[in-house]
Amino acid sequence: MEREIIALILAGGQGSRLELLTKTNAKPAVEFGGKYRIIDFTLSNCSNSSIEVVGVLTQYQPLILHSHIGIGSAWDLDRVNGGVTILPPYTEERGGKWYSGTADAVLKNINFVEKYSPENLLILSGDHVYKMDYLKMLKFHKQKNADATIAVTKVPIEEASRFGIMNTYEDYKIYEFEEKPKKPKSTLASMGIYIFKWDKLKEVLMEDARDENSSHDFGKDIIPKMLKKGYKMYAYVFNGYWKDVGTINSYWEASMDLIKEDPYSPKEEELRLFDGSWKIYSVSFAYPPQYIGPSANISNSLIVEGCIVFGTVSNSILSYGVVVGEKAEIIDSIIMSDAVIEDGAKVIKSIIGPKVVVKRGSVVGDGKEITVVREGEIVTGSVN
Amino acid sequence: MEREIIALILAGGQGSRLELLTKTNAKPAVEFGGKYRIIDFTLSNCSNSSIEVVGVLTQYQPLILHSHIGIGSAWDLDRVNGGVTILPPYTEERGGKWYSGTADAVLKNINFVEKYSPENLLILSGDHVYKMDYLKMLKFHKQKNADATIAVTKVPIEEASRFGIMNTYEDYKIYEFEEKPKKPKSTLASMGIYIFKWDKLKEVLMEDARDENSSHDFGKDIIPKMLKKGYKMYAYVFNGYWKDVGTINSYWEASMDLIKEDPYSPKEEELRLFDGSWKIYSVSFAYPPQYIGPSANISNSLIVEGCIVFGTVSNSILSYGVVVGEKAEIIDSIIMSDAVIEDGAKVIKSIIGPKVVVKRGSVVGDGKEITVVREGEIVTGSVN
Amino acid sequence: MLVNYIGVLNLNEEEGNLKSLTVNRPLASVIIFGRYRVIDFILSNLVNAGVKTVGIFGQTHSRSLVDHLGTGKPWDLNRKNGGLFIFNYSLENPPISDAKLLKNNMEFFYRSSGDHIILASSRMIYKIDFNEVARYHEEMGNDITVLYKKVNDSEGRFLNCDVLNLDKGNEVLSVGRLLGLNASVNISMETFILKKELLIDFIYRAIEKSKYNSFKECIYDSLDKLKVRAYEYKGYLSFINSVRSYYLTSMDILDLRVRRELFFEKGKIYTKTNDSPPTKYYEGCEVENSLISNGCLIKGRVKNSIISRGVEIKEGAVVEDSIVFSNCIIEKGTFLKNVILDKNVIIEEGKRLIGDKKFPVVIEKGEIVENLLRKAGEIKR
Amino acid sequence: MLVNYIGVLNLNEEEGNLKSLTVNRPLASVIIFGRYRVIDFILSNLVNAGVKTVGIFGQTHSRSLVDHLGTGKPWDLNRKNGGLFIFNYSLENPPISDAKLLKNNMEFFYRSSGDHIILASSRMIYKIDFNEVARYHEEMGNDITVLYKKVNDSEGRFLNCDVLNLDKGNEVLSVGRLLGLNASVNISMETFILKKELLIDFIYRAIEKSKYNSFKECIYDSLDKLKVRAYEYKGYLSFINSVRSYYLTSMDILDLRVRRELFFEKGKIYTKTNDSPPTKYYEGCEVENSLISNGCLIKGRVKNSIISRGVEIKEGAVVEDSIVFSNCIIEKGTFLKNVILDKNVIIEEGKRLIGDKKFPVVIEKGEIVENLLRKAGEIKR
Repeated sequence: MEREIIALILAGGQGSRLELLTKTNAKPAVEFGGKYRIIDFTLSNCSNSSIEVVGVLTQYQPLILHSHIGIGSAWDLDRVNGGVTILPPYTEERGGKWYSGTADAVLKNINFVEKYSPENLLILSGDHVYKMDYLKMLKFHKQKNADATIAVTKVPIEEASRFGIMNTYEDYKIYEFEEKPKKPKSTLASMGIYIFKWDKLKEVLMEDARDENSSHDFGKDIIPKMLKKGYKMYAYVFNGYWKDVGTINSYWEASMDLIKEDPYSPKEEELRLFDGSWKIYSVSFAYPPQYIGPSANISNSLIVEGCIVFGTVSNSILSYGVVVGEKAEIIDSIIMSDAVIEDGAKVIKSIIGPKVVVKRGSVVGDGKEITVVREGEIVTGSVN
Repeated sequence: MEREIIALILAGGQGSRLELLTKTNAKPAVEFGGKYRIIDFTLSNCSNSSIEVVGVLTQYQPLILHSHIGIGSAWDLDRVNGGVTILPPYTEERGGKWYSGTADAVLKNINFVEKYSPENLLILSGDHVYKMDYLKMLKFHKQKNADATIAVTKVPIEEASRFGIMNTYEDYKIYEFEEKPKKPKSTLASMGIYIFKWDKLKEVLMEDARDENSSHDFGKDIIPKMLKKGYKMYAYVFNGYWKDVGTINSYWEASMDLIKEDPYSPKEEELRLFDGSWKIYSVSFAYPPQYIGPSANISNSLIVEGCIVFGTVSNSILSYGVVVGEKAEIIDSIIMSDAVIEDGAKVIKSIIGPKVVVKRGSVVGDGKEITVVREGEIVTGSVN
Repeated sequence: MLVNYIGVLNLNEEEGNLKSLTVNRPLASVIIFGRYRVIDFILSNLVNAGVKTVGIFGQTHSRSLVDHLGTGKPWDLNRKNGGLFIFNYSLENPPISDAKLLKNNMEFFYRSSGDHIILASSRMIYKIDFNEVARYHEEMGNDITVLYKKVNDSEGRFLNCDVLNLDKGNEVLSVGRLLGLNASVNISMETFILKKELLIDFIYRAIEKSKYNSFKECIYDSLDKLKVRAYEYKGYLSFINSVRSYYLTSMDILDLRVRRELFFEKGKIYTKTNDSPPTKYYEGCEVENSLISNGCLIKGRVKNSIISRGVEIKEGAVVEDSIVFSNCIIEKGTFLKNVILDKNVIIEEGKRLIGDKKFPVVIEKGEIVENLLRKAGEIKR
Repeated sequence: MLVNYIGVLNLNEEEGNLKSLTVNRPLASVIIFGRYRVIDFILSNLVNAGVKTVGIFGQTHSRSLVDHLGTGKPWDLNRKNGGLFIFNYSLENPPISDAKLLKNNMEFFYRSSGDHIILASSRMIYKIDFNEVARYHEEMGNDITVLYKKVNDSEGRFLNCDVLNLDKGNEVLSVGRLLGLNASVNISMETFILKKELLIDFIYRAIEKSKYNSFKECIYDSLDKLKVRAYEYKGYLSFINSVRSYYLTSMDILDLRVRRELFFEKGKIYTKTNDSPPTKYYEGCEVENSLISNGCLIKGRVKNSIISRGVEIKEGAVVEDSIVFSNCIIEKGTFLKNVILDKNVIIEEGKRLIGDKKFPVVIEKGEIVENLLRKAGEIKR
């Protein structure tokens, strides 16, 4: 059956800039916002956009990611024709090769894509936090009859030199792409979300595979090559909330944004987590409701089922099954699932990994830099 | 949660002895018996034995295998706790390594196993055709308080030198294992099905990993090592039908066995495909019923939904959607899904891969050796 | 794809003439063409066009229909957003109108996302791409689009169907009923496309005036006020409202063109699957021009027949021009011609049953039940 | 694991004293402890012990129960072999006995693989490892094992329960009923283990003699002929048969020991999940000794209370010693004490509702519905 569009989510990267959070877990499967994993946002966007064929390319430490995704029933993506398919690296008759870049990963799964003979291919990342209707982008792509459409978000001009910037004509046709330009000419930053005409992309991917100097990356190689060859490429401006949570800093910032926002905000620039018309789905667990003890003191925080709170929680996010002891304090922090912050312990501006135990009276974080404690650590004394 | 037993199915091998059938498909996903894939037998055995945590280790050309298994709902293995998990190779912080042997593959998935802290681990192959209650084997294993129990089948003494033979005392305690012995002392051939006490196996696996001369294979390395070290090992005699379909010959023989047997046979040595008390499950498709034309002539054959038969079919198996034209003849053959045997074509003692077209009047097979035609080939003229 | 369309199946169908086949089940869940149920065809048409929400309105409490549909998984309708909704009410006396049935479940219409409705019944069997009909509906700016087919009904297979009287632009001028044989008429396929709000409006109006027995009367009464156009369907159409039409429709499937059209063109037909093994053909069996489902054991002779799953036809048995539902056992030396066997029937050794093509013999579900149970105990399938 | 045990839940429970909470639903699907339904506890006990087939027998047509249970997926009971079977019959007048209810669905017992039955009701809330009970049953060679707990019922929470009179070997000598306060009695937990064939035998006998109103009477009448032994359960037990006992049971969950026992020991409690976001606590909120579910927005004050999903408690609102079901909105400046709010209730600005611990105020589902709908339209959750 021919499809108008199918999606591939690039979820295989090591995510080394998330440091301690990705030692034993792939970046897209890192917990976020209390009850989600980062990839839930992209998967929910696919589901809510009625995109029902989604391939997830995995490679690095995928056990948690694979079991999280399953066949996609949490996102309504357990479909008879299509649905979610996990695409790990594999061996062929002449042996196996790991995915060496994002473009290479797509090329190695050409059989999967061709099975659906799609007109267009949507390339997504598994590590962005946003709510986006991809069908609107597809409509724009079709209206422009583009070979490739790149979603962009407007950034402040003073920050533009940290991004890949698209320089476009008035009708958003791209004439130039600059990676981290010193003197940016535009504020349209690439979000790493692409729609390609599949037949065009296939040509370019095959050619790029033969180029020994290429790193086989969409941003670094494929997009510039296509521009150079004169393919018709457009920028699609997205005005909603969007955050690449690929670094510790941006992960922490996005978490704080989530706490700050009005969950029913009518404003497009907020994530609006409580907006039921575009739900973010995730796998649910059999935890009891959260218990808030007699002496607890909670302010401006997001807390989920299974938590038990006796102490103080302020400007923080607690994931499934977190325990906060008597007189413990959690400030400006993210505590991942099943972590225990014992009586009198203090956690400031920190990211505490799953199953961490912060022992009685210990202190994590100094409130200046972000402190990260990796999964399963047992913390005693003082850690910055 | 602690489990008494969980299972791992080794499904990553290239299956090179199945030659043309495994060019673009993993061995366990090769079609068998008309509406099954080989691994369905092992998965159905797990399901019918109430073993609800099953890991499937994949590596070679897994796209069809992965999408076939999905989350296991066909086998009732889409369970909240456990169920089927696909375990492909992956990369870690220091890079990735392919599975280098069956024991190595298990060791690389130690995290998966430990998640369930099982008392016993059942190791299975994905390429055997049989119906077996693993709980009975577990009962034997526990009664003997064995460190390892190996399922064996009795083979004729004249064939014993083709197998791995277990030499046992009267109580089935194994004192010696001989791989393809010239002068076999026993007729108990290993079926490649093992139950290990997990803590014991873990020790041996870790030790074997450090042994540079080891090929990290259960049969070749782990079992002999355990025997040598004096672990308590028993042979469990299985009397039912069992066939390793890892070669073209044995695949063809097993298919012919299936045609020959009485589907409701009370005899244990037959597979009894129609016996509803131990169903073999598979993924079902939306094909219409089979249509048998006015001039068709069918004898002693198994045919499934979606087939259209105008010609002669004798001692053969037709899979989903096969078309047999007017005056075409299929004799002693296996025709895989969506193959078309055009008018007047003749197929004798052959295995025809999926989507093959045997053009009008062509001839495949000479009735002596088994002829194999690989997936998607278009055959004209005469092929042996 | 019709993401903003909601399917509504009205199973409030007259089943009086189907006699014993609908004793235990509504027409919608009668077995047809071996492995299907009648409802599978319209349901597959809807989901093949991308419809993701389908409401099914019936009046009979029907375990067989609910069992068949389940969570809607075979039709890909097991969804968090949208999916399959079954509204089954136990039979009231006198039966309530279909408008009232819809009215009682108004929440379904308000809640489901989508602004257009495809309203259909299950007793019309056809294969269509609803995308094309929807395009016609929207491009022509119709208030209501109704499907029709021009037929030459010399066999009387469309007796009692609604007949559309159309102008040159395919606007519906009036609606009649087919009461006799007729050379060439426009048969209404009981399938309508309209806006959700218009449907809601109709439902309230039908209830208020309480003069309409059925919802479609309400539509027909608005021909002068609304733009009601007909869309011509040119493919295979059959109408099941009697044992005779059921039998004829079943036999149609032995025609290659009908099979190709229903099964292979414009999407697949989905149905609940089970885990039957392949069908085994024994040495000496003779099968000719027949449709056979999985899980059968065939030793005897089958000609011009349709056989459901798990049927056993023993040595020397002859089944001709017949329809056999699942799990029947036809013993040795029997002869069946122009017969319909419902599920789990056993035909004992040597029996002969011969019906007429116009009046086939119908054997009710589970006849000789005790024998069957004994059998089932022995062979455990 | 109890692979050869079948669970049978008899929901033929007296609900008269639960008043408005059971107007729209049977007791089994009343919300409890924030995110659960009453039936989740016994159902989780069964599946945690490895039971793979559960039949649920009720008399009321209950969309709320069917919606909650669905295909049984949250309890891992969506199975091809075994799984969840719901037998729901519309209320007959006079109500039929539970024995008759079982009799009408005899096929379930014949067909399900397994030779032992665990028969239970849902109104007893407890957490048990049925493996231990089954071991006791089999090792002692009992015909019937009945669960009991020794209680000191000074609060009258077990009024109307059956009381077992036991000998030293725990054989049941006779059965009475608790009609007043009592220092120390053996409360029957309405949970029985017996062989399938014995149950079938009982059912037929109960029907034949037609002197029994309920199945358990039939058991009690056989004490002299059969070996009926009681198994002592020592954990938390609560019996819900009135608004008062529902309220007291709910408040029990604020006790750490009860919470630990019910939620964390001997397996988890499974329930249907939805996709609520985390709960947001605003600056200035005050929450104390309360159980809060996901998806709430808390700006006001909550003390000693149990809050279900999607509840909004606005600035200056005070909720004390109360139970709030899902999607309620508590407006600014309200004061609630000893109140039970059913689903979708809105408490308008400034209102005060004060009940008594023994006689809590109960507000029925959806009160002020029109306001709620307006709200839902505005904020679309």
